[in-house]
Amino acid sequence: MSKIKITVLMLVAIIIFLSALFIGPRIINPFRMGDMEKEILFSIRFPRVVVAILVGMALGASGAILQGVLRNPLADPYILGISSGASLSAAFALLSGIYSFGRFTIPLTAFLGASAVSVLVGVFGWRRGGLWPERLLLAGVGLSFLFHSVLMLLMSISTDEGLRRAVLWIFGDLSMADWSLIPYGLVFIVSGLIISVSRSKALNALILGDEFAHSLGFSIHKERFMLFISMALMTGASVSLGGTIGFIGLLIPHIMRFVAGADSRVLIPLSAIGGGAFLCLADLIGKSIMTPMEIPSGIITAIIGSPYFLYLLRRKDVLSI
Amino acid sequence: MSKIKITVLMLVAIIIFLSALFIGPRIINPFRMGDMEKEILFSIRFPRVVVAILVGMALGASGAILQGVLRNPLADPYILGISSGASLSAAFALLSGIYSFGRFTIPLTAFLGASAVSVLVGVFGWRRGGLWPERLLLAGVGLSFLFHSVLMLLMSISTDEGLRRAVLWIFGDLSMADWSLIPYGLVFIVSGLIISVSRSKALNALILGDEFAHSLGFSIHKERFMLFISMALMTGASVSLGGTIGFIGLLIPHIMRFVAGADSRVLIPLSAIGGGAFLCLADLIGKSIMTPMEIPSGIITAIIGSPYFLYLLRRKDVLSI
Amino acid sequence: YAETPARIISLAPSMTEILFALGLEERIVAVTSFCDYPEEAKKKPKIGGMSNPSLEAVVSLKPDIVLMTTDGNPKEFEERLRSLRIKTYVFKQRRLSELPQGIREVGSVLGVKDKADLLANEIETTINKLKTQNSKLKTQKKKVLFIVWPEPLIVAGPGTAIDDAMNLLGYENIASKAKTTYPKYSIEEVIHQSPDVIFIGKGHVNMKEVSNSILKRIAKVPAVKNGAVFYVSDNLYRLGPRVIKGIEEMAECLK
Amino acid sequence: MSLAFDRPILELKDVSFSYLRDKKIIDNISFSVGNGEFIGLLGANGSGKSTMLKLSSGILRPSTGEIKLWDKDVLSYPNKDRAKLLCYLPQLLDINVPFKVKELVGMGLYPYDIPPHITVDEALEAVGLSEKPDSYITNLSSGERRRVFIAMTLVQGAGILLLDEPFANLDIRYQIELLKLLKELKDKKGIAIIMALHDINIALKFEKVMLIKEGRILGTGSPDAILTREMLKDAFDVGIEVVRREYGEAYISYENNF
Amino acid sequence: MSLAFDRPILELKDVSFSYLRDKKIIDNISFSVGNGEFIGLLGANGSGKSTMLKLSSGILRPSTGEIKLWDKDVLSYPNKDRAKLLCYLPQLLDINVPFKVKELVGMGLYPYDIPPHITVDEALEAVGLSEKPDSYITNLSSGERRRVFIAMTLVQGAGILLLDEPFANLDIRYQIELLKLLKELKDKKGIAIIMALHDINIALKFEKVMLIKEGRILGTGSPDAILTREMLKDAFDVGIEVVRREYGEAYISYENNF
Ligand SMILES: Nc1ncnc2c1ncn2[C@@H]1O[C@H](COP(=O)(O)OP(=O)(O)OP(=O)(O)O)[C@@H](O)[C@H]1O
Ligand SMILES: Nc1ncnc2c1ncn2[C@@H]1O[C@H](COP(=O)(O)OP(=O)(O)OP(=O)(O)O)[C@@H](O)[C@H]1O
Ligand SMILES: [Mg+2]
Ligand SMILES: [Mg+2]
Repeated sequence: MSKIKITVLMLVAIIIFLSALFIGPRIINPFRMGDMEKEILFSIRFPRVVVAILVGMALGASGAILQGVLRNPLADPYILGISSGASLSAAFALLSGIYSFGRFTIPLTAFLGASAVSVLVGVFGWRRGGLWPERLLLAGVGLSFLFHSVLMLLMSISTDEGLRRAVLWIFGDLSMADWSLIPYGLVFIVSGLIISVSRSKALNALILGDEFAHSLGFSIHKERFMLFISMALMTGASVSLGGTIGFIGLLIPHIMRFVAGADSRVLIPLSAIGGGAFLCLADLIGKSIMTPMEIPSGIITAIIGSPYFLYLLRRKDVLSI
Repeated sequence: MSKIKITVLMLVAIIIFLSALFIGPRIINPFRMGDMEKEILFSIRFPRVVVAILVGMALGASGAILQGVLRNPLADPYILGISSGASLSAAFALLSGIYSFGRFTIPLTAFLGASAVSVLVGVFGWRRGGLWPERLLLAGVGLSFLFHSVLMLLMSISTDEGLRRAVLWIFGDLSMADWSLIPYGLVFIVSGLIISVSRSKALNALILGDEFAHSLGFSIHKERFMLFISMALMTGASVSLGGTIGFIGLLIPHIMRFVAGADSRVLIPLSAIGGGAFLCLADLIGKSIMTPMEIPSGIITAIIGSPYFLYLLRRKDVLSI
Repeated sequence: YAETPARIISLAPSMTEILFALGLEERIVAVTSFCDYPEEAKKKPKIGGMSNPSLEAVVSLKPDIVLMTTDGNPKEFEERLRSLRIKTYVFKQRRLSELPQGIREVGSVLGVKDKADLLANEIETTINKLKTQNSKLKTQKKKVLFIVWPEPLIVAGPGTAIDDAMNLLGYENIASKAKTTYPKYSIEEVIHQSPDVIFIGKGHVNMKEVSNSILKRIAKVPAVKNGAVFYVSDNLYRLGPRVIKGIEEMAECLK
Repeated sequence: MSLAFDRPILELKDVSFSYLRDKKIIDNISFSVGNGEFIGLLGANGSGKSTMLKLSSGILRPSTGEIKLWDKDVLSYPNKDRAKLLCYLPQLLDINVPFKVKELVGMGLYPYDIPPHITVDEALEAVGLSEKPDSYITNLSSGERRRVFIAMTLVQGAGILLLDEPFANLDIRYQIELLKLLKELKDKKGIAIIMALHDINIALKFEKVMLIKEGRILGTGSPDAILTREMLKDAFDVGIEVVRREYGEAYISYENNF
Repeated sequence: MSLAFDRPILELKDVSFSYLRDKKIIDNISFSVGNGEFIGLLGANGSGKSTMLKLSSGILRPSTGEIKLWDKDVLSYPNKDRAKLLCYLPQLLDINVPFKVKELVGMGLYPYDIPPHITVDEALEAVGLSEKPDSYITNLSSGERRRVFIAMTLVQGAGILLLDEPFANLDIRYQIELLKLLKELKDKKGIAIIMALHDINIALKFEKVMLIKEGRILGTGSPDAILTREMLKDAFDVGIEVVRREYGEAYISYENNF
């Protein structure tokens, strides 16, 4: 059953992937491509589609992980402040005009910010030799508020131009995707995915509670730590690749849970594939619907995704997590 | 014990209130006021301080209510989409340039938006004759995403002026406070507070679970409905008075729970007084610290509040809700 | 306006520039924190930002008039000032062609009609000169793009002074079909439209470095291939007396 | 009061109920409980004990049939009034919010404006928790938790108590004390009690037991009449027998089961 | 195996533990459990039964003393290895996530790469849930829930089982079946079992019981030796007595308590 669901979703994802490549704002016929078409296909569309898929996968999987680890249906990859930390440090770079790493500057500072916040949340969530869900959650919310408002403070006392830029970056943007960043993103996100899939049994056990998880042979603190790390890797990389993109991390796991149940061994891969396919689709729509303008994909994800989610919610009788 | 805590907090609130009136960005000596001082005191500071207190009280109490009703520590007054609905409809008014109600236009449309969303969340949260926490929560999140992204869409395809104004509205801003709106806000917020305080026993019982609440003589659906209404009244009014102000609704109830325990009969009044005093203080600081620049109070609340919250979190052993 | 206002507060950088150009420096009692041109404007007392100026600060300076624009100042603020019986003037003009008229109106409100007429005429003359120059060249219009910020790609769209300036110079702004003034623009579309000239606003940061990667990505576009990429100052961002300098700067590049 | 003795306090008439469409969990049940009656509700896991108690308390609404509390539909009462007459103690006590013991027990007073029955302190005394009024519920052992909620029920002091396995997790002493306390309430105040339980040895001490199976009543009556080898076999599908000694003691013989 | 019989599987040496600074919940306890031992753990509410089981399973870390599993500190084992040797079934089963029954039971296989013991289906059969593999746990009655987790324990198939009140909420049939099943496991596979329970009538069927009070062991031995009137009085502060009949049956007499 769940094998079938994964396969079907994979097929849908591939179709979306190909459409994003060849349809786009204008259709490219793969068999009759001029120089310009090739250029657009390979240096613009391809990296962008890949980034969309990576970011979507990272967010979907991170959301599924965090909702389980924190045992809270409202958790999403940004709840722990990782994105506000990343935005803050990227904004520092933007506003101060530091540009020493060239085009890597923003992604790099964002990733550093994300990592720093992850460590900080970890420190606050730590007590008696381990991470505790309620602490992680509250600490994350507190830090998130702090960084977010420092960012806002920066923005409100900086020049208007800076404000506009920083806001745009926070809205999430995939248009800057090019090949140079993909290898780094790929490494972090794929390793995050591998860790989390290999830890999906532990996640199931942790959802039952610490006592069960312990009895079933998991080191609760180690597993929680590993899952936290995998989430931080993926979220950090995704924020530095594409900014903050809402909806996917929070609601794709719920949609997948409606569709395929609560078992993390299925839920994590499904949320990853679903997140990737969905972001790719949203980006395709966002750049095609009002050409030559681009609508940020974070906006499109929520505009198409929310009605579907609400429809599922009305239909379903059993709600999860 | 809790009587003492409430009294102490009240005293602190009064001191903050007076400081906000007479200290402000420049000190006004109440015994030697010129015409200009009188003007500043009565038509600028006084209404602003009153709005800050009202909004803060509304948010603090709403947060305490929602965290209990939804049985989720991450709930805040904005989680159900009431603020995004309000912002969206205010933004519609702003963007379309409708100004038929003069300066009431924005608050009025915001309030209408908030009410419409509350009804919608209620409809989605409704099943078999009542409101269900998990449904309310997920429906609210879905609707919140939807409205927020429609707002973002509007902003990204509209003129720049609209963008800036809508963004500011979302950031929350008390500087426009004048006497004309206060009576309306007062009516809604005070009636919300009265309903919620009179329902605080029911909230305690609902936190224990529906079966206990029923057995203790509460109509679970009616009580949930009343609490929901009181929250919607207060949040709607606060959004329309002061836009979206973060931190208070989510973390003031947690801080009060750290300080005074989980009993809603104490928690709701304490969160209200604490929220009011705190927003008043944050606004005072926001307008005094970099005179004549005004830092939006939502930013200040988080910048001072988060470190205190994190400090409490590290100190406390028992965490609530 | 029987008497000429002696204490003026400007709530927008463009207004401040106009005031300085009209020689009203002495009468300005305060400006916003964003007013950074000319250099002397920075020394004036401040009343806060454009979108959230401090009401208290404005009131306590006892201004005779407060100058605002529709481009950046909230309408609610004007209403608040009026309810406190403070006189306001709102500058509603937003297009290049409307600027002279706007300046004349400001001049008459502030009692410096003659000076304002002079300034307005100067601007009008320059605009007309450029217009006639271009009506002579009835050749194929060249395509231009004005990049405001490269990552993500934000360009000057329709309804901006920049767009007006490009039209005036006889060029076609490829972004004029977008729906908003400063749209986020598709890179693919840039390649498709193949602009012949690209302007990049210099802004506050080192724009050469920041824009490196976008230029690399559109390297095959004629503008980049032929080296027709120009960095221009921010003269055109504000609808004030400086726009003329900005247009001339652009015209200079295009020669 | 003598008249009241004949009138049933709680009466179920042809009540049926299903959670999910297809399967009837309660299948056309009728019975009534009079003043001062103390009924032990026995039945296999999943036979519908909890469901029946929830229906009786008005939390669940029957699909067919009606449930009367003092001659009026239980669903028609104003909630506060019903709470003064009837109290339901759930089986699962999963509370994660750190309320204090005394706060929880105090909630038993919520239906009242003036405390009418025993005080919080007396109730805590009765369940042996008078030393822990300020403990957080989340820091108690499961038996202690159960006792907190029993104390809450005592404070609420309703005329009919619906208790869902109140003995679970209680140690032998508090099992005995609870039973004594309940019998006292019944005798002194005419309180009616229905209690789901699994311990047949305790059920033998009851005056009246009800045996249910798959949502139907197998029988109601004295333990002697109901807890026979055959009925137990029917209800639980297990071969056990009640052994009775000459001078009144009775106990379950597990026969060759171990 | 004969050698192993003499070696204790689990051994507690001078173990003490406190949750909050001031109060010792476990107070210098020492005992050991050998292969094939089946111990009933009795004691008043709050006496420390659950705490002792949690300590033994390695979830809690003793403040002083040490706990050995097969001669090595239980805390020193890699978690997976420990899970193959030892399994702990908690007392509170508050799961709100709608896992399916078969998913939950299948989690018992998590410590293993190759399923070594009984299958999920067999375990479901053993606890009488073979008709509900696809039910959501949140839709089960509390006794059924308990059985789901017992099935999970069976699937995990460890050599020592620490069961915290597994009988709570079980009906009489499954109480008997569980006891038979555990005895069979003990006899056939030499599995050791420690089980906290409150039902003294069931404890009488055990070969060995341990009575604790306020974190200290009052006695360990056969029910005959331990469950005397005096010891019960000491442990529970209640006057009850075990009555023994000629041909082997024994039961609790509640005396004049009711
Ligand atoms: N997390 C905790 N924090 C503080 N005290 C605790 C905690 N858990 C248990 N206690 C206290 O420790 C003591 C022993 O608890 P434990 O759960 O071990 O008792 P028990 O013998 O299992 O009781 P029961 O028969 O009720 O299950 C109790 O007094 C309880 O109040
Ligand atoms: N919320 C629910 N949704 C669907 N089915 C349910 C629900 N609650 C209980 N059931 C089913 O209804 C039947 C009766 O459940 P109930 O809880 O009344 O049994 P019980 O007699 O109290 O059992 P126990 O002795 O285990 O407490 C069971 O088969 C159970 O699986
Ligand atoms: Mg039950
Ligand atoms: Mg216990």
